[in-house]
Amino acid sequence: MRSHAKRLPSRPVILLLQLGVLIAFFLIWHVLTDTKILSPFFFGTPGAVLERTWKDFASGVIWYHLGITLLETALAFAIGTVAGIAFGFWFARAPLVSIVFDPYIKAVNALPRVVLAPIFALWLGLGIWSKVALGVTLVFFIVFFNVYQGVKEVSPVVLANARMLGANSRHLFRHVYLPSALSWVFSSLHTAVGFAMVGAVVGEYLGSAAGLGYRIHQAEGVFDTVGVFSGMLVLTIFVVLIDAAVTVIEKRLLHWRPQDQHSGQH
Amino acid sequence: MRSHAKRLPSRPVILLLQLGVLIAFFLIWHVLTDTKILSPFFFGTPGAVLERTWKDFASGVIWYHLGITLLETALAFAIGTVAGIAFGFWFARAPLVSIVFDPYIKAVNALPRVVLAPIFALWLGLGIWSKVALGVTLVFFIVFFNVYQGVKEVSPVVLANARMLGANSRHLFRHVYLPSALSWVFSSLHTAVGFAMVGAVVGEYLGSAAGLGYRIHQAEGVFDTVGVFSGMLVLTIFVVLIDAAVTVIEKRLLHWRPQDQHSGQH
Amino acid sequence: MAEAAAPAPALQLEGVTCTFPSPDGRGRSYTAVQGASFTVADGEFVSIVGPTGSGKSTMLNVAAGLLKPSEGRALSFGQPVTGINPKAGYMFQAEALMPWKSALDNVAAGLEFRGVARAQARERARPWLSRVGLEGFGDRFPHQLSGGMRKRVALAQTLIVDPKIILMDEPFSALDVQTRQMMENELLDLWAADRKSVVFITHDLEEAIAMSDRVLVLSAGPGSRLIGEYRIDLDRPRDVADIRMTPQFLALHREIWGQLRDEVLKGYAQTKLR
Amino acid sequence: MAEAAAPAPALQLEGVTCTFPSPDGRGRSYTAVQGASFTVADGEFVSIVGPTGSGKSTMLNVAAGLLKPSEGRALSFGQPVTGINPKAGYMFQAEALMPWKSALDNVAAGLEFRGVARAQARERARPWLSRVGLEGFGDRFPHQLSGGMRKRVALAQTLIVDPKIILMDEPFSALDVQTRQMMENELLDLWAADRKSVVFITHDLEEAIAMSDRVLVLSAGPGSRLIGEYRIDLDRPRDVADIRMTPQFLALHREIWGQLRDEVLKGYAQTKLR
Amino acid sequence: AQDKLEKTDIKIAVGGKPLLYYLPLTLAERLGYFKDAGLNVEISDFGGGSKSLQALVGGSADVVTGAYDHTIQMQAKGQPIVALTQLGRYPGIVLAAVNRADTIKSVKDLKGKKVGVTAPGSSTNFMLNYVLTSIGMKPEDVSIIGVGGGPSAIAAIKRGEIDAIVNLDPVISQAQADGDITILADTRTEKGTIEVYGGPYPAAVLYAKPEFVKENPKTTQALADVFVRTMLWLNKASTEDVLKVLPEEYFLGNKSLYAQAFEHSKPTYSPDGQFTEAGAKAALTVLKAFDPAVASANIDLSKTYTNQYVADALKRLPK
Ligand SMILES: Nc1ncnc2c1ncn2[C@@H]1O[C@H](COP(=O)(O)OP(=O)(O)OP(=O)(O)O)[C@@H](O)[C@H]1O
Ligand SMILES: Nc1ncnc2c1ncn2[C@@H]1O[C@H](COP(=O)(O)OP(=O)(O)OP(=O)(O)O)[C@@H](O)[C@H]1O
Ligand SMILES: [Mg+2]
Ligand SMILES: [Mg+2]
Repeated sequence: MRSHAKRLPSRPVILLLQLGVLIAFFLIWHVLTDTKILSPFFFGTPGAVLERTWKDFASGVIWYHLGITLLETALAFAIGTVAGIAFGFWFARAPLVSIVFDPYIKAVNALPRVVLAPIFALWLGLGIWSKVALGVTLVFFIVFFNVYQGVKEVSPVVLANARMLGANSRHLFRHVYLPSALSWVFSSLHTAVGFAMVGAVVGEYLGSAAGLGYRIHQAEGVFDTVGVFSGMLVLTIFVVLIDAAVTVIEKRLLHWRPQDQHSGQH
Repeated sequence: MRSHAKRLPSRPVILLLQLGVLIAFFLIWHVLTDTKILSPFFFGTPGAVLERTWKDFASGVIWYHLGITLLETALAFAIGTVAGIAFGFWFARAPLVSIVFDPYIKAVNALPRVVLAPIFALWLGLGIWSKVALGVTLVFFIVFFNVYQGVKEVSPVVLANARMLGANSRHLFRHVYLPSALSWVFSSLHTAVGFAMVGAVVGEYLGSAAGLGYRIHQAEGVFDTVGVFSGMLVLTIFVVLIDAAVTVIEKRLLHWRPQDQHSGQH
Repeated sequence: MAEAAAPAPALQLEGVTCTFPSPDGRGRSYTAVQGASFTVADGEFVSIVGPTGSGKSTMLNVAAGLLKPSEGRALSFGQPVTGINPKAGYMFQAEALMPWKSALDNVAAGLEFRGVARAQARERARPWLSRVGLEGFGDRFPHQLSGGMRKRVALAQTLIVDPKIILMDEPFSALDVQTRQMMENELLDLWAADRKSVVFITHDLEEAIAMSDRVLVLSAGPGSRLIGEYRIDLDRPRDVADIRMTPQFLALHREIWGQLRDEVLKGYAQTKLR
Repeated sequence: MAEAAAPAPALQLEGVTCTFPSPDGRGRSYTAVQGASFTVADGEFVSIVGPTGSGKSTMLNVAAGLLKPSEGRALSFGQPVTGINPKAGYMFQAEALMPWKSALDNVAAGLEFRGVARAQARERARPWLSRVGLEGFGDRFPHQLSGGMRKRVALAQTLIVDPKIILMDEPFSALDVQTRQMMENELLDLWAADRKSVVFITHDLEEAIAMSDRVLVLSAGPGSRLIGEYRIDLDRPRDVADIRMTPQFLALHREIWGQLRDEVLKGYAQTKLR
Repeated sequence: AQDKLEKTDIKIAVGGKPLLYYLPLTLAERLGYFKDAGLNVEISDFGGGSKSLQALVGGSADVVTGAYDHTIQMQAKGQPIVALTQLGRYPGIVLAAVNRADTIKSVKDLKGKKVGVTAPGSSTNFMLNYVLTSIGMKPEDVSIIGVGGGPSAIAAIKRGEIDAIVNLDPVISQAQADGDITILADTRTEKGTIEVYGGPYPAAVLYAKPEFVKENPKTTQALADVFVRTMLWLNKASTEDVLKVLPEEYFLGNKSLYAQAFEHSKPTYSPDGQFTEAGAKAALTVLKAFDPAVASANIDLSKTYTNQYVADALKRLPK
């Protein structure tokens, strides 16, 4: 229901506010490191970090590494999401499978990925695939558990109705479970994007020849804090962009929902 | 609706099936390493791993390390969950805050925790708290995004009804948002338990004086694959136990739902 | 009971008892329906009336194959109902539209499930929408429709797939009298055209009499049984508005009403007592 | 319009227009209600009838403060309604019980929100449950109740907090006639006891006349307006069953029915046309 | 017969405790020398040398056993630290060709090949750079891959992901034992170290912040005593002696391999803990060539180490 809520400010105002937060963040960072309350050895200085980032982009060296990391992220995200959705649905619809494998799924989710890195390296080499695998192990579980729950949350009456109308398993999936679970899926995707990137970068960090994680590790090796933070900055910028894309898709796929139903406060 | 579904097998049968899966897993592992299809250098052998685990428990050396890791896990899980729920609700109820900070939340979620470890060590020392912090950064986001979405999914009619009955924000939280979002919260907790453990172990792995992650790191340093896998085994056993506790609580808190509504297949 | 020669009845409940576990999972359970038996012949229009909470929806769920009775069984066209009853269409009492589909897509869904291509299914759904008076509302999502409109979409959704037996749970209770009569006539026309079987639940005894071949009266719960059965020998085709004025109708109404009234009062007293 | 001396009306809508954006977010929008104005005096029982989809629920949402009209405004006891109307109780047309609370806790919720301790609120909710004929069903969760039972829980839930103005959207449509009459009488007793104001939406014109001081007739949508207003001068206290037989009642019914019927037909034609 | 120590609870950080590179630390702990000196130590193990250094700079560790290079690099960053005892005199880094590639017979053949180092920017990376430049090649002539210092390095060799590797024990000994690599340059020996660096090159050292040393002179001395005593013990110990002292977990993987690796590494340990100026200079030369921060800084080598405490210890300890 549209209500008497104070309306949100318009798009440009919001952008301005967001920019304000960003600037405030950099300012605080600047002041804290400038006054040595935070040691620049650990935290760099925002000026230097921005300058380095700018230089890296200007000289173009960063693009190659960024490209590799983004490729890994995208692959990890895509594979992990598809697998998570598929298994989530399968488990939700096959109660015996789900109940038998449940503890093992949880056990595997708890394995520290860092320790698994050598095994991935052994199976998949030091190229992008071992990093993708690391990302997939993070993304998969987040999506999996949410899809599983999302399917279980389907309204029983709507489900019964579709079945009475003659829907078979495939139809139920396509017309009932999937649309109903979509908000769960997207909720998980917002976390998953970040974790896909984390997986890729950590993989590179642990052993690779290129990528942002490689650069961060290299910078860390020579105690180049500015380089480390510059790498993280680039990384976060791109994760925000990817996430924005997810949000656009989400808005499109969930356009049937009541609008601004929750701004209803007074 | 209770339906004509084939009923699930009874509890003991399920336990037997689960045990079967476990045994099958160890058997396959055994055969693969025995025939050197998988190199025992990288994968250990199940016999040796079980024997080592048994010895560690028998001699008691493992308890101290396990205790520390479990403490860190529990703290990370508790803090991350509480913070995730609190911020999730706050953001869902304060649309302006949420829209302005949204990109930054996502950006922070994408920071590789491995790189953050030194900063946590700087702020929180080398004791358990730096590991707890690492776990919290993983747990928090998973719970946060799910709670945020869960609150947005509350039925608009039920919400309007509660407000007409005179519920203030606190009441809405306690009587509407919280119960309605609970299934989302629990869905996220199942992932979060695993990630809390991962955070603790990776933290220990990256720098510590005790804990399971420390032991795994030591074992890896001397190419003691059996030790590594034994550590992972202990870890997964305990994560499954913690998760079972979460499930028990979940069942109690969500007892109002229609039972076996989804076994309805034919 | 179907004899070898006679065609199998569209629906047959044999001693159906439905017991629900108690709310908290332990403690005493609740028996909603106790040993209910009745038959709906092929092509027959049967209404069920009874006090609220007596187990009407429960019985329809059994007939649809959505609920397994604790005792007894249901047969549909001679086949025991063990899963979803494929010959049945079911218009639910609760809201059952898919919230993520527009009104038109909701109506078209049943055809799609039967393998009709999407575009064609939508094409065939359009006349159904106008039949229920919602021609211009095809692109609305359920939350954008009024309560009565949603019910009408659900009606079209159920009927478009042309089920052999139609189960309807208070289909018209959210409609104003006029729209309701139009819908009732629409349903009767449809039914007359190819003699489907209909099981019709309503709270409106007039509606039950005006529409049906037979009216069944359910006792108050717990443990409801069928306590009355009335054959309605009014001429067909009927106009639901006009027929209510005939003396025959009024006589039937008085008769059934007498029994129903007692039952409802008893039911009310029971729930007060328990 | 309230004069200085007269008490402010319980509810006053001034030129309320409600326009909804089109389903897909762009394209033409839909105006459900156009310039509706009416007043409900303190202590008055007003019914609103109108074709389905005409905007009755929409107007109630405006009165409750859940929906901000695109134009015009609502006042309640002289105060402009800018947020939730704190003086109003609202019984929704759709299912609005909290599924995670038992029937008893659902009824007690309003008291809890008003600061009554949980145990005490449940104690006070118990008599309300038996008032609506659900004494033994306090520990059931909504999904374990029948459609009519849920409606009755919602009724108790709305009334227990003793609102000064009660908004009811088809409260009794899911009940059988007998239970319905009992609920109607229960409501009239309550209303007579301390003269609350009631806005009552129904599809049942007989019900509207039997209960109200005044009946408002809404035109068919889009852009519905109030097109008729009838004062019902039947004696109080009334028994809803008996009063239907009086000649005065029948005369009123015929009069309003004439207008409503035309309107509904028009509405039906319009939706068919659009 | 010590005076009262300023501080008895000492936090030591190390980047990979089980590595042979840091063997003296484990020995000192297992031999009970810390206890003898009245010190109560907690040893935190880190994923890498840079992290243990960060722990020191951040104040969460008191002393570190780490690479001598760090003292120079940190001076360039304005974070002075001082080395107190030398534990390793040769770096122990080995450059080896992976046999499977089969085309690499000498360092020259590395051109255009993939070389695995423990981590980009680490001392293994610098060693490789130095070797390349000393024969007139450029670091850019090879492509560098970080493979880590554990099983992942072995995995990289076995999969043929890399054509050559620069790494430490036990990776090198393991790969040697498997017959997967051929050594091209070996700084585990005096000869090899001089070939590569032109002189001795200090490896693992015990270092601390100057403030710590200034505030806790007696504790500093006690720490130096412990490590000098350990170095003297190690100098005389046989392989069996050492294996007896070490915790059993260390050779659970493969005891004979561990013994072999230890014997390979034995010459790298400092006999008495003393620094030499030549070694410090060699390190500076290497770092100046490849670490831009060091290259642009004015390094005062005398501030990066002190022999004062070692000398004092040697005076008192029986040889
Ligand atoms: N899942 C359930 N668990 C427990 N009791 C249930 C459940 N479903 C229904 N009941 C009980 O069974 C009885 C019959 O319910 P049912 O919905 O069939 O009534 P109904 O005749 O359709 O009533 P109405 O006219 O109000 O829709 C009710 O008392 C109800 O509380
Ligand atoms: N959120 C919305 N978006 C678009 N249209 C809406 C929305 N809510 C209601 N409408 C439209 O407004 C009109 C009036 O709806 P409303 O629910 O007020 O009808 P009503 O008179 O209560 O009908 P009924 O008797 O069927 O409940 C309908 O045509 C409906 O489609
Ligand atoms: Mg019912
Ligand atoms: Mg309505």
